[in-house]
Amino acid sequence: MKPIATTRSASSIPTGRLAIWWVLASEVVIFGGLLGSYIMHRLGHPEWGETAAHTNTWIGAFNTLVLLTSSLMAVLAHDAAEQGDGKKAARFIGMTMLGGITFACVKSFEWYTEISHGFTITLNGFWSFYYTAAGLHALHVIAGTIIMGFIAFDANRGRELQRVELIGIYWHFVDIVWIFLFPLLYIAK
Amino acid sequence: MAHSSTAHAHEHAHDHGPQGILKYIWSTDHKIIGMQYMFTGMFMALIGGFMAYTFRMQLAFPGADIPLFGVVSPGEYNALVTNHGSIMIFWVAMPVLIAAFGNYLIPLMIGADDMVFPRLNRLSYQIFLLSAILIIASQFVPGGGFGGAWTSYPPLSANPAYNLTGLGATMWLLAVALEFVAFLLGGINFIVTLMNARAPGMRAYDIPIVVWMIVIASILFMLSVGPLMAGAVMLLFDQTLGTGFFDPGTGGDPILWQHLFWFFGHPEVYVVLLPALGFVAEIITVFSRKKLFGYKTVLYTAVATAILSFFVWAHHQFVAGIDPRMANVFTVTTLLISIPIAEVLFVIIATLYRGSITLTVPMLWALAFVAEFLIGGVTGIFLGASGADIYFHDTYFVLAHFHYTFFPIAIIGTFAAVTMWFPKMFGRMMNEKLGRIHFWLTVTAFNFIFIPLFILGTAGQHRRIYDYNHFPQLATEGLQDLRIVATTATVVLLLSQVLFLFNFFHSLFKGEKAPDNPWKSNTLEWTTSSPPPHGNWPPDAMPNVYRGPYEYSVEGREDDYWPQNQPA
Amino acid sequence: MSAESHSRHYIKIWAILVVLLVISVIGPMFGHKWLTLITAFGIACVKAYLVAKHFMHLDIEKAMIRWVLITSVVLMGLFYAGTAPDVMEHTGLHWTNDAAIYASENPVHEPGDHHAAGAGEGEAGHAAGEHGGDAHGGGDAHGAPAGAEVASTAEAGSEQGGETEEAAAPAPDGEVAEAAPATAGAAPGFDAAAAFQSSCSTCHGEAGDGNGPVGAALNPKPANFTDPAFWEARDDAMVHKAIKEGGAAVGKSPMMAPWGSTYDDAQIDAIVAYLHHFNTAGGATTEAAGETP
Amino acid sequence: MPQLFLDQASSYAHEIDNLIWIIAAAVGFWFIVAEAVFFGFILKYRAKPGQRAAYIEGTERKYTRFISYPHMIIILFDVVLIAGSIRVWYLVKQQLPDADRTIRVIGQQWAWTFVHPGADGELDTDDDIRMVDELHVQVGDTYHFQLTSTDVLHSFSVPVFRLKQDAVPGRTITGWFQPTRTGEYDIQCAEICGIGHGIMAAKLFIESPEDHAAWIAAHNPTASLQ
Repeated sequence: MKPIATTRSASSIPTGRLAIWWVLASEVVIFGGLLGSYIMHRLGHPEWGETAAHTNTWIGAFNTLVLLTSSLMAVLAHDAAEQGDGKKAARFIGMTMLGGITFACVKSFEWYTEISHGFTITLNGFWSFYYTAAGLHALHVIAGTIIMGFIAFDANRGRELQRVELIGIYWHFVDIVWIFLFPLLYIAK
Repeated sequence: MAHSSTAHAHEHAHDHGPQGILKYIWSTDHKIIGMQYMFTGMFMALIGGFMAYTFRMQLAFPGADIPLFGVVSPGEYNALVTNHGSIMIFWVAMPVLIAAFGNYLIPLMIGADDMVFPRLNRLSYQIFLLSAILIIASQFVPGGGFGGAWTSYPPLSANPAYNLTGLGATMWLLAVALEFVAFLLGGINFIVTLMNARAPGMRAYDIPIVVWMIVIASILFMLSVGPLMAGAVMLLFDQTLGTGFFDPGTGGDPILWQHLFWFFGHPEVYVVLLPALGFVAEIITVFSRKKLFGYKTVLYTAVATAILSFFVWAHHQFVAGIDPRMANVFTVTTLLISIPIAEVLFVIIATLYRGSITLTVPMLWALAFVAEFLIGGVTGIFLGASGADIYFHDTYFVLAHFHYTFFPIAIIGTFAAVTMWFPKMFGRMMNEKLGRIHFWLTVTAFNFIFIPLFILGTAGQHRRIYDYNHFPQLATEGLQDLRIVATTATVVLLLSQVLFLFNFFHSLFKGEKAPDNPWKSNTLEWTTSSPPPHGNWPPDAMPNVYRGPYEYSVEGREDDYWPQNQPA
Repeated sequence: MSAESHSRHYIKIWAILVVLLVISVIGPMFGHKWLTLITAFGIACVKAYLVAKHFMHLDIEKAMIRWVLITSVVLMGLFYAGTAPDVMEHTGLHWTNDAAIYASENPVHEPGDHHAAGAGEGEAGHAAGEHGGDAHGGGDAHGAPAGAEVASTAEAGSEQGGETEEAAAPAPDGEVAEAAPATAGAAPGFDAAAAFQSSCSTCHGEAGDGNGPVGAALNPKPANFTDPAFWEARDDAMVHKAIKEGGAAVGKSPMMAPWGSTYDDAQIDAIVAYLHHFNTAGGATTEAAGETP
Repeated sequence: MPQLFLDQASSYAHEIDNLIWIIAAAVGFWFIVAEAVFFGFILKYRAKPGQRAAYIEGTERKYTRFISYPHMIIILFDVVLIAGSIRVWYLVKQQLPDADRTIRVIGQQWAWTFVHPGADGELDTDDDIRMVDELHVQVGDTYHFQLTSTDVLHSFSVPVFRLKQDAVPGRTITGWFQPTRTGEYDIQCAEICGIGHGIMAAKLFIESPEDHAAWIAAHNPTASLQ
């Protein structure tokens, strides 16, 4: 039973979307703090470029492609949901989830190879930031994928279709964070 | 937790939610969640108060066997001081001021039946409860509670070999991080509820100032806590995995943590200040029967304070190793931020002008807030000015300053709000005489604690030392007497809280019945029954709003108040 | 706008993003600094703008939302501006960040290479003895430039009595003292001598004679392991308990901190065994020290 | 200006004290005015039967004048205080007069180590005198101190000098002081540094030139190899 409060929209923005934008504002500040600290250290220690060379740019690029494609799927899902087609929206969200899972698998494979070569989190400053930043981002990707599971389940039954747009916005944000993480961690050599 | 107190609300409730005991633990009603926060906050205040009693006794009688605790070892002293600070700020001030009264009052004051996300609201309390349990448990783990100050500067906090409370430090950090998550979730609920769930007809300037203040505080908290969340992850990895973010040995930088912490730290003190200012402004308008002097002034200065609070953080680090040239920038911004705060206090004082003031217990507390907070604000200038801070940094002058701001905020502000909205929350009136005795005991005892500490601070006594006999210049007879005065005043203050607890729990059941609008106030929460039923108003009779919340003593009207929901 | 044009529009945006991705990967290949900067970071900003505009419909969202997001980004810029002068720069007005300078000059790139152990100070010119490695609870000792280990001083401020209790001090461990034999057996791979240097020498002195720098300021004096009477007066179990639960647990000064949360029992046994080597009276071996405490 | 509780034993101690007194005066004035007006209103406008409160929007020029004018003056006061504070801050922390001697101060978990330059006046020579928890300086000389820490944050605090500077592990921070009064004073650690933070006291001996020379001779390691 939803309270009357949730149905009201005094600011003419639907409650769900307004909430997700505030969630994103707090996420920007968290990732901003972490990446800010990383950039400070990175500019202070140009020699990190040498150890950063051991990151595999191709895997990073592929992961970026995976996230961009899953972002496309998310926006198509939102488009379908707007037309009220719950089943089609659920299918597109399924594809987005597939992108998320692929990203996580590629990331774990990448880490496995790097750690086995001895580039652990405690090796030096760069690798500490590398695993912390990429790890926090991967956590957000996994959380997003799990939530999408629930939303796809509901959308398939034509319920709560507006949530498809909300998880889409969250997913695009996670994609934008990766768009900045990719050059910072992989390309700045 | 809250079962006894809300038994009364049960009779009116006709809802179909979980019944019996589960109704209170698993409820999504904003009023019950508000009370859960309040009772948890009050319980944690007792723990924080006990810790203060213990280390104050150690300071007055070094090495003595302290009743109810025993001999305080140096490690335990550090843990007591650290956890007193952390508990009082994160588990007393924030839950009671923002979460308890925010949850309880915001839907009622804007004419909504509940928060926009009731289940998220319940989840935020459950995460908060978990963090409270975690911080209490961290006192009893091997090695004891974390002993590195509530600011937990690395490398002391990052390395168990340095702080000797490795497990306590990690549990402390997890508890604080969980508390941040709880208030992020709660904050989103407050902001979206205010923006979307307002009663029809309630324009931006019709919103009561206390709701504005709590929501501005939530926005301020949300935008400032981010870097510290990232810092907490980095410190957690330093503590557990052995990374070197803040360890100079591997090229890390301890100053980075200080910046991450205080970038959050200073907005944090305004996060707790603004709701208290909101309560005080609300109560003073009601009991002086006068319109708030310059509603827009108060609102815009609150927003100005929130924005400026992001520019001042490094005045905590003048002598902490930052570049001396940066200190000048932060001196200027710090002294500038004193102007909006002075403006808000002047406006609240101006509200009393040509009013008809009745000194009820809530009014006494609100006036005491203004009187005491002026001292706190005024002594901040000494510390904001970098030149004087060279001498005063980390002395008891700093400690007395922030207690003259935190005590009015967290204790006097809370008592003002509790005594003001108790009739609405529990449908009973509190005892007036007991309230006055408790008021005068608490406020006088408070001053007798911290005026001596100002003097001790000026004499060069610095913080977190468990026994001042090691410093001949501080071990003089006169200074030790001041410490004993402060300790006896602390004991008096803590004992007088027994009066309040008796008054509170006795009035819950035996207090005389409270009418719907005992103080003849205009805001919407007084237009429903006390305590309000589930859903606050019958679904078909949700209030509409026709005017601002402060139309008191309007010329030409017979009543000297004009509730917001009465059609013109 | 029919449904198809909607999705075709999104696919078009997606295609642009992929192209931009390819450019941003290839650009830095040429190795020019400014080319890398433009392609990698410039394109990242363009891609972020495209996603925000077309996918998140920020352009048709209410202005207030854009202002909230812009504020949070501006705040991060503000945080960066306030913090960078201290963290990014390695020197400033009257201060030098020796740790950062040292880390820049002796970087750790490969998993193999370690900080040159025992190297002298960064150019800040400390004349101190060997610099301490960070303790991390014993075990892995990265070389660390931080400050100076307090060499055993001739003037240990002996006459400075003062009625302070004894303090145990985990100072960063110096390099392994040569003389002490590595103790075998108790905790394999655990270097008791290094643990003694890092955690005990500040009070008990590097020679174990109880007048380390901090010990000098203590009353009662820290235990003197070179004094045979010390070993006659107590057995290893009591010494173990003193280390594990702190001095107060055995009726001694509470300033002897409990180390149970830093070293486990096997490691403490190794330390106790190591302490015996200080005993000048022919090293009463652990077995012989069976007298009543 | 009268000094605070502690003696002023350094050349800039009186500067800091004067700044504190100026702030006290400026801030005390406004504090008294605000409290007086506040209590005045409470007493004057107590509720009297039949007498109603006034309806004041708070936007009328007539009333807001009484807030905006004081506010302008407060801004002026603030500017004066900022100027005074930056002047003192520049004097103590930003400028560095050339030194007669340089000492090294090393903070470590729970002891201060002072490296005195010894007879030759040069640091890092073999005649340096390393003292624990005892700093011997000559009155009148300008000293530079190189401050560092070996493990955690400490804070080199000498109340009689009105001097405080945190010792950050991994950094060397240089500051200065010039003692102006002989005597024996306290040195404190003003940043929490663990279990022994409470016993990290050190002694400051400000000696006349003769006593200081005698002390150096007595402690010269090469001369007195006992």
